[in-house]
Amino acid sequence: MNVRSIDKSTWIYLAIALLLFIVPFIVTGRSMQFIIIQIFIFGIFAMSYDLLLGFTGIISFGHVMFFGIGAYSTAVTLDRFDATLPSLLLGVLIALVIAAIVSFIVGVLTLRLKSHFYAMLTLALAGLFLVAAEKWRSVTGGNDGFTFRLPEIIRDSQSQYFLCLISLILIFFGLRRLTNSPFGKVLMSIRENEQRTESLGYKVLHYKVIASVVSGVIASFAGVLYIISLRFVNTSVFATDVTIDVLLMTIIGGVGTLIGPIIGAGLVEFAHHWLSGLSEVHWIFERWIILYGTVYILVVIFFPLGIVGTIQAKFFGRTVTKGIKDNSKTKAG
Amino acid sequence: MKRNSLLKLNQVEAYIQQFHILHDITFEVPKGGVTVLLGRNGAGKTTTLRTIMGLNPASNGSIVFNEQEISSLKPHMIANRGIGYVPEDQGIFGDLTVGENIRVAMKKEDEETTNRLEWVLELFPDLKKFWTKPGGQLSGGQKQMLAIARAYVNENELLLIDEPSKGLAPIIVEKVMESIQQMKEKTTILLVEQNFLMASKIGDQFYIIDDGQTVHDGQMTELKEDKVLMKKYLGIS
Amino acid sequence: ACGDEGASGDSETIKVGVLLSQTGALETYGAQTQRGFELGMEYATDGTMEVAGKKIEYIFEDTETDPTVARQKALSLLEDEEVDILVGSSSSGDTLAVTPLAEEYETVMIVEPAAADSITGSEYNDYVFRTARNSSQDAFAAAAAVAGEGVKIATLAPDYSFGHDGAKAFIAAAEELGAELVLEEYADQAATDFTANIQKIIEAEPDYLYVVWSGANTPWNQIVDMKVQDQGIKVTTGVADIATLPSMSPLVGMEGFTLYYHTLPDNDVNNWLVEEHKKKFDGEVPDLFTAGGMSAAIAAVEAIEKTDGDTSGEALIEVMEGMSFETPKGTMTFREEDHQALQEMYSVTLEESDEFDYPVPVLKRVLTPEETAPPIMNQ
Amino acid sequence: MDAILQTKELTISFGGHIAVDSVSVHIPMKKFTSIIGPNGAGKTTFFNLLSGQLSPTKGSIIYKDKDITKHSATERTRLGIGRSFQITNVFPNLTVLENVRLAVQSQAKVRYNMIAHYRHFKSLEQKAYQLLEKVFLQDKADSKAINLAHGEKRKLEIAMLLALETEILLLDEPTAGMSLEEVPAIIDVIKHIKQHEDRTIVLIEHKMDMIMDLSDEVLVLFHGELLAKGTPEEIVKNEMVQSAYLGGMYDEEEQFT
Amino acid sequence: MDLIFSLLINGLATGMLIFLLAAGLTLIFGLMDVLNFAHGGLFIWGAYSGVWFYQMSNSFLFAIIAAIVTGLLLGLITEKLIVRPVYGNHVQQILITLGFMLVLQELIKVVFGPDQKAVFPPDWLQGSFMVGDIVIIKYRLFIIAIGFLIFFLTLFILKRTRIGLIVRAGVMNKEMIQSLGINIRFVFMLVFMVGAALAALSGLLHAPYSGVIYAEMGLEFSILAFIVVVIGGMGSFTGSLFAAILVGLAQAFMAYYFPALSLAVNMLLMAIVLIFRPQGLFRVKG
Ligand SMILES: Nc1ncnc2c1ncn2[C@@H]1O[C@H](COP(=O)(O)OP(=O)(O)OP(=O)(O)O)[C@@H](O)[C@H]1O
Ligand SMILES: Nc1ncnc2c1ncn2[C@@H]1O[C@H](COP(=O)(O)OP(=O)(O)OP(=O)(O)O)[C@@H](O)[C@H]1O
Ligand SMILES: [Mg+2]
Ligand SMILES: [Mg+2]
Repeated sequence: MNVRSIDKSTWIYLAIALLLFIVPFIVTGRSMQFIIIQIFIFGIFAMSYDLLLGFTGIISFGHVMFFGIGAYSTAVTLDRFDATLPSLLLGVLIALVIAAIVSFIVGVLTLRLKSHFYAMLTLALAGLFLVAAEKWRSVTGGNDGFTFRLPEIIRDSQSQYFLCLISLILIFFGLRRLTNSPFGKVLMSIRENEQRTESLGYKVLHYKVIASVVSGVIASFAGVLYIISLRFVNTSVFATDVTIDVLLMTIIGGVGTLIGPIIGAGLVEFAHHWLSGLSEVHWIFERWIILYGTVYILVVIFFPLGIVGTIQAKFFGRTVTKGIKDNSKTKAG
Repeated sequence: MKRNSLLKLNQVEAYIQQFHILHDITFEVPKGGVTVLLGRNGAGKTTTLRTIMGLNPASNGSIVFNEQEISSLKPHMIANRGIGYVPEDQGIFGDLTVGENIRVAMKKEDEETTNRLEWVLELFPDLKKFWTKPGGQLSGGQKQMLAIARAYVNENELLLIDEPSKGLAPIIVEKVMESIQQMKEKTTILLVEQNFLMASKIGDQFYIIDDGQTVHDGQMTELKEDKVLMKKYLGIS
Repeated sequence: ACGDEGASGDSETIKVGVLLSQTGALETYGAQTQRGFELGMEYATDGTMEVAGKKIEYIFEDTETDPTVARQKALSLLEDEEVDILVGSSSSGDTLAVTPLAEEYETVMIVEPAAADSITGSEYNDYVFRTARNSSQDAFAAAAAVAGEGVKIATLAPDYSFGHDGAKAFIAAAEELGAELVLEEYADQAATDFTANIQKIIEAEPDYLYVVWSGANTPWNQIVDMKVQDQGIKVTTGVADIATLPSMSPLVGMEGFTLYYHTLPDNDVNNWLVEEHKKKFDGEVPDLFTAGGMSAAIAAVEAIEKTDGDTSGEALIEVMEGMSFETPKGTMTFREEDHQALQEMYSVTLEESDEFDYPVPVLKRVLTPEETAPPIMNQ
Repeated sequence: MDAILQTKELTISFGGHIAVDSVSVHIPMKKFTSIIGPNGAGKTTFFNLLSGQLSPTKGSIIYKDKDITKHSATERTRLGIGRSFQITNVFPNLTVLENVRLAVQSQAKVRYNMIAHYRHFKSLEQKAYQLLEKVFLQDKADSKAINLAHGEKRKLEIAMLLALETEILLLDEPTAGMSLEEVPAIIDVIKHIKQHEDRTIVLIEHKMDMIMDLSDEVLVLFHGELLAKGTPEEIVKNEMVQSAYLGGMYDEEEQFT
Repeated sequence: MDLIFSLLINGLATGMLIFLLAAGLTLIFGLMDVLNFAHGGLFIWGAYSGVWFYQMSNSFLFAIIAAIVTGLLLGLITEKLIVRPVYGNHVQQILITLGFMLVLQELIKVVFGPDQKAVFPPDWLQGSFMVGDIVIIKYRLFIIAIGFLIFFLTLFILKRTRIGLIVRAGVMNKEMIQSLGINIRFVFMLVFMVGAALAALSGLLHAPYSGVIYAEMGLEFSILAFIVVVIGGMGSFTGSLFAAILVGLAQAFMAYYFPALSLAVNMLLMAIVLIFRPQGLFRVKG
């Protein structure tokens, strides 16, 4: 891979981004726009997850906690203050700051644990957030949730579309640079062999915590966008299902690539939309979830490295990693 | 000699992923004695042993063991035909104790096996000492001993040993040599060894592999005399 | 702002969009609503599928019990299908994700069967009407069934919004009637063991234990096994849909309430519903939310008739506020203040039946709409 | 004699088993010290203590007059103690070049830069490539490390260690499993470093001829204790060493590289 | 005193129920290191098929056998079609087993209908009796007994045979274990089937305990099982037993003494255990 080919891919991405700017003038239906907005949002969320899973080699089952923090911070701020831009910005600020603090603490607390234990501890912490949201009913409205008003400028679908698209593009290129930076290379070396990274003179925990904070803040921002698009919040923003969704999107797209999670988000949303739509075509598709599950299975069989990962490996001979260390090898040593 | 060769490879080729690693491996291992594979780093020695074990199946050519074709068999079937394997990276089960590492390898629990076990533990007393220690915590040399011991406890017709002397103290290397010499009365041995001193002492005949091909063969005694050959393939002067 | 065309008064067909759970944990509820709604349309239009001279159509959409999907489906109904009225949905969360859209598109939404108080309470907007009962009405019905001067009551409810809403409302209603609260107990709804909770209840020695429950891990077995009733504590609860009745067989003899069981209401609409339902669905009887779905359809049709085909938000709101209409559950009235339909509830006893291998609710007394009228909570 | 590294009664025990037992040694600056001893004598463990992979139960380590006993592995590398591993320990799914570049990058203190593209640092990549040439691995620069043959991995280890440019190099059996042809070349590399770059080198090896050829001083560990130390010649003659370690093997006439 | 005893015995019963659930996962996840998110699917299939046979035949024993057979068959299918291609790769395991979980859960509704189903213990296990002032529910005693039976049986098998060793060795280094002449694929398949059968059995046993079964219960309970396996120490049967009992008791006592925290009890427990014992309660031993 030389400098030239990188440039080429950047151009391609930019061209796609440009095309996406035109989409809302073609697809004017708000419901379709809403689906695309969801793809952007979950694309952002999934990229943040991939920074952990694909680049640093950490499986977290609790990533939704940052998403939920972003969602609630914004929703509660907008609900408590008037629906103006300043209060939205305040909400976003609160969302990002809390997410940064929480991800820092969670990182320091959990990142010394190994694989499954780490995954389960994050699951537990996210579970505690869910319970907190349920219990702190006076603020969160509990499981029923509450609706709130949005500032005028982002109320209509078009401006939400552009807001999410611009965020996606900026975060994509930002993360792409980050993963291609010397820092990003160290993250990958941690994924490959933590102990060796340490003895090369890198402070592994620092890197992991930084990755966790960056990832947490971005996830929180995805939560902000999500809540803006939904205008309603309830405890489901802390549900494990959401972590599972984002995990699936990341894996389907291909871990360790940044475009993968976005494509994964698109695929999951569209497969979902299309398959659930089938149930109106014929009663046989009433149980479309079976087909939906089958899609996952087929992806693993035909795209073992995820869509993007497998295509890269097949057609560009690029080496894509499995993302997670194969413990069997390291343990045996 | 042809008749009672125990293992016979004929024009074996093998790939690892898309890379053509073995091009033409042809050699015979006669019953009894020690056959040594020599060659520089990356020549394909390890791959040859793995191909015999079925771990990295041959894409072409034949592998005949005891007059039966084994090239299409699964590794465990090959192992059960009576071939033991000491891999290059030792293949210790890191979380299992030394005892468990050996117990998991033992196919039978009869007297014969127990005797062998005792013999092996006498050879490597360290193993006895660390019987309940997880294999992953052993020193490099101790791991090597464990890997060898694990292959010895079963009654095999053929043993494939990949660089046993690597990382062993001279005194232990000597022991290993002794043990191989004792073993070879009952078991045929195919050895990959970089320690030429050791190889030349216990080897009966040798093959040289270079770039995935067998390029030379002969009796060990001849090789020791043939300085030209040694220089050419082994860099020994 | 936008979407004026969605509520246009003079297009040729009138469209109603119905949001419900067709997949996931609440799909049985969704199925009931769907059947009820279809029958209701047929009933209200006398099978013509026409109202005020216009054709009326309806579209069902699956919310999958997921607020995001609910919102997306609602958008597609409002924009792509340009529906004139929304109906739904099976879960309160889904409903709340959609009600702001009703306001935004100035389209009336008839909430059915979501029960959260906040829908017509703190989250109220003018476009929202509800044919479903809310949690407080449940509570009033329950209180009416058991509470009285000096009666000691305890509650057991799942530890989330639904449970808290229900228990709080019940306690308020019961205290109003002179009862005394001795214990308010909440349990993890996903737990399998309720020993600790039941133990506490036994220790509190109430006369009545009111259980608010929904979801599948039922506490009934354990309540009976721990001999709660043997200690002189009477258990009371709402009787839910038919599928849950078998699990309630340990509670035979219990006095409680229900919002619908096909044998309870005595009126023509219900008679029609039961008969048609049996005819259409292979002898099956209508269930809890079938009646609700039908009521929503009747409300929609009657409102449109009253506006003479004008489906704009203002027109509909104007006629619907205070509107009374006949449903399988008797006469319902949309209260002007918060658009909650006041309706009959039923005080029942759970009894064994010869017909079925599960216990059935038998009518003790019809609770009038006024009796169970919940407080107005949208101020 | 200036000691760059010094241990005082360094001890570690693993659940009762004392692997390194009260070892006090001076490692002289810019000299070549070798450590020999039977398998399980505690050589690697001793290295692990020096480089910070393990922390001692007792005793202290002094580097350039500074007590570093409590320092982490990372900090010690940054101070100038680099090591290679006995069991190959590389980044399996990264390319050979990337493996080395990560080490070069650490040495160049380009650690937390998240903004710049890694290719921005051309010199680092070049340096990594040069190091690969030094250990004859340039042909494999673009292979994944996991695909290397055993001997090739060992060379990669050495290249990564060299990249760190630490003042002390701790080499744990660098030539184990390396073919006869390659060993002299690696020895040359090591010699070259010793002579031209003025490094302190500590080597663990079982190949006595190498020890004899390279060392200024030899330390012998036995059951975790320091059994003997001295010049190579003294050590070979030492009877205890003979019986505990060499087992008469080294008396033999025949010697190959 | 009575109260504490009552909480103890009921907590123990819940713990045993959780242990039964986790036992299968201890094999599949703990020992074989497969992140099997379809475990809940095996659990509900065991429950539904067992209950179906129970209602057909009126014999609980017959139902138990049916559940076990269902588990074995499903285990066979799952292992061969779903899990075999993805051993050793957690990322792919998550995706494929989750997909299969959706399929299994939805198929339940196709075969048995979407409604919840009420289930009662067989007559001989119905009801409760008093010891002094304590109420003891018969079915819970039965669960405790079965729990211990399965615990000792499995432990005996693992200790007596080399199976446990072989599986762990196979997970660490598949090639090496094959080179030792062991057909590791077959062993994995067997162990997976047994794990699946345990899951199915626990599904059935769970049914009369909670009184109803429904398709969505699988995922809920499998998370609990994962928690237990991890805090027990990954693959240790004794660990799983202790962890399960700990969870059961914690649930019972928290619900009584700190009801405000009872929603969080599982997660809190796991967080505390992992923060203070990052490797879980028990280290794995053959
Ligand atoms: N997975 C793989 N992918 C690509 N190439 C590989 C892979 N594994 C090994 N090779 C290459 O195959 C060749 C032969 O390797 P092999 O391990 O058989 O060599 P060897 O003779 O045993 O060497 P050594 O003495 O260093 O152990 C080497 O050039 C190596 O780089
Ligand atoms: N992490 C550990 N836990 C427990 N024991 C250990 C650990 N590391 C090493 N040991 C033990 O300490 C002793 C010394 O091991 P060490 O690896 O230092 O030996 P060595 O001298 O390097 O031997 P070799 O030449 O075989 O590599 C051995 O008996 C080993 O089993
Ligand atoms: Mg080799
Ligand atoms: Mg060592």
